[in-house]
Amino acid sequence: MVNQILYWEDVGEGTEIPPVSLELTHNRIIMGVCATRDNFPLHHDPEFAHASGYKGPAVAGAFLQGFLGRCVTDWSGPTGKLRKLTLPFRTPNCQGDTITASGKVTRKFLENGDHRVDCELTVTNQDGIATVNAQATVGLPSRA
Amino acid sequence: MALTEKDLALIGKESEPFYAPDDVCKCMIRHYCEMMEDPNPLYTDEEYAKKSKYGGIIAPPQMLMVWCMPRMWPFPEFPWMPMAELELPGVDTYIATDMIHEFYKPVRPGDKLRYVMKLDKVSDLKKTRIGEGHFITTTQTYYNQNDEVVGREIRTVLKYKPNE
Amino acid sequence: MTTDELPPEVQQYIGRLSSFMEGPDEVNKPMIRHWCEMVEDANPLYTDEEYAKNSEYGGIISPPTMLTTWVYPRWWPPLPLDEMDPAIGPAQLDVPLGDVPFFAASSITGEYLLPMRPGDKIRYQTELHSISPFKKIRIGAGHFVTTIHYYYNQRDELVGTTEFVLFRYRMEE
Amino acid sequence: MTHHIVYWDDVTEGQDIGSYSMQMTAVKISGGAWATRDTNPIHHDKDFALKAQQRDMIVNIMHSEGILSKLATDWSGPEGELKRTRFNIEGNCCVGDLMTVSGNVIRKWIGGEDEGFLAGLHLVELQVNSVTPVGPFCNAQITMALPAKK
Repeated sequence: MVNQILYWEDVGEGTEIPPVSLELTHNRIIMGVCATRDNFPLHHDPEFAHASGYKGPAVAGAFLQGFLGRCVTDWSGPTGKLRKLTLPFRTPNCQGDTITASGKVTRKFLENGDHRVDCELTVTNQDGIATVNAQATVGLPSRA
Repeated sequence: MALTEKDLALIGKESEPFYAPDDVCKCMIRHYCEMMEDPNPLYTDEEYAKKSKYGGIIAPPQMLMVWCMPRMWPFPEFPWMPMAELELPGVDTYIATDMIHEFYKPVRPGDKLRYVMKLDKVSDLKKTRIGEGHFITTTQTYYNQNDEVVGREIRTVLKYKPNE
Repeated sequence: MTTDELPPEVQQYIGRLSSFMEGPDEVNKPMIRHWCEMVEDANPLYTDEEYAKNSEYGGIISPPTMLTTWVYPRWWPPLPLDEMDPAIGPAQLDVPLGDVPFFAASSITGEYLLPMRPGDKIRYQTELHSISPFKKIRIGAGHFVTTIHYYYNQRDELVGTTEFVLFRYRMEE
Repeated sequence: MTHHIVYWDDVTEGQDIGSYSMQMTAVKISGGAWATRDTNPIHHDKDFALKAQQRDMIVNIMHSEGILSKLATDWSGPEGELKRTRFNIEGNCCVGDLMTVSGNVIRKWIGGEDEGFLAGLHLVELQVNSVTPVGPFCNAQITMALPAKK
């Protein structure tokens, strides 16, 4: 279980967010379509994906949001609150890839009394290529 | 090969209950109807269903099995069932051949379903088009949270050794 | 289209708001659970009743990142054309930007303001937020078109926003 | 929206209940497997399906049953109640196949005292068959209770 509480005071700039990995099997690709409800053919149809220049079906933005959201709260525990997530699209994450998300804290600040951190999150594939460089803002509980 | 002593002793035994991972819900009914292209208003049209004899949305009766499919992650621990203990030497591949469903009570959003599976019979080794095997007949009895039997599924599967 | 000034027929699109589109399903526990299966998310706020009940939320909440999922249009029956609002989605492609036949998703940003709980009905509205001046980037030259979805619950509370940036471009030698 | 009602009194044995076709695509088949929560890779993984001696990914059993039952209730209207289905698989239905489902009424009767939960109901039994261009796919005998005129 990921029920630990991570306090704002216990993190600093540079604190690492441990990696989480998923294998993008065909199974998970289809699971992603059904769970996100995004049925655009690029996300499940190998022929459509090939014709669009991809090596296979690529996961949707919503899938990556879910994956990065998980990466953050696996680290922060359930008392951490994802406030903002920016996800620039770069390299597609396709069927057959194994993707790993990890990150680090880049800034620690207070906003309207809320204790927050900004984080940089990176998704890399099995070839070591960074496919997504995302930014997240997370609210953490304070000991104060 | 014939049935073993252990196989024969399992006939007539019941499994522990299998619980549905989700309550019956309108969203899964709707997603099912999307894939089947089933427009029956009892399943998805609140207005219509409210005025019907059911007084509200019901699940397609044929969704019985769907509710109790095991979750995909984290991998569930399966309850004991007699079928898993069958030895049936020499056969290793399953194929479903026949399935009977009986529907007794409407299943509604919010219901919590479970079933128990009984091993009814196992045939002697038989020759079929695809290989030699045993026909295994089981009955799954589905209950709701009020312990009412809502339906039953009688299933025959062939466990066989595929032809070379 | 080589100056930074957008012509008036393009500018009139900026700020345009669509009507509301309601999600086909209420927020619900089975879809939350299926989402967690997808990314193997064990956060107990999403699936552990006991834990969630004793948390500050008092019960299960949806992963905030599920915002877009709650409002995806149904898959069947096909939506009648007159129920579709032309200002949604295609708006980004409708804007008369000249010879920019290609498009590529550039980024998506979610802001998560309030928890969504089982039973909530989520609807959204899209604003065509901005259109950049003509720019050259690695893949070609064109305009960034930014739309923002605003998501509300049944109490008219803004639960979150997603900002979607689309690059409409042409190839450059 | 109004929906048609088929009364038991108006049904005759042998009567045609119409037909329905569905083009089976990879999405339809794997989506059907997911809507029924069936994770067997034979329904979503082409390589696995080929290894299992199939032509391609195959439609799963709950999906097939859903489509056959749909024809029955499309015909009867929502007043008709599904009571019992007997479902047999004869072949398979793969990606690219056009599945065509058709059926007719094979029996009409009032449930007897010895028929348990069917006793006293106005019943019809339907034979519903599903075929693909390759051959028969599956069939079902579906027992339905219909409303009767006074």
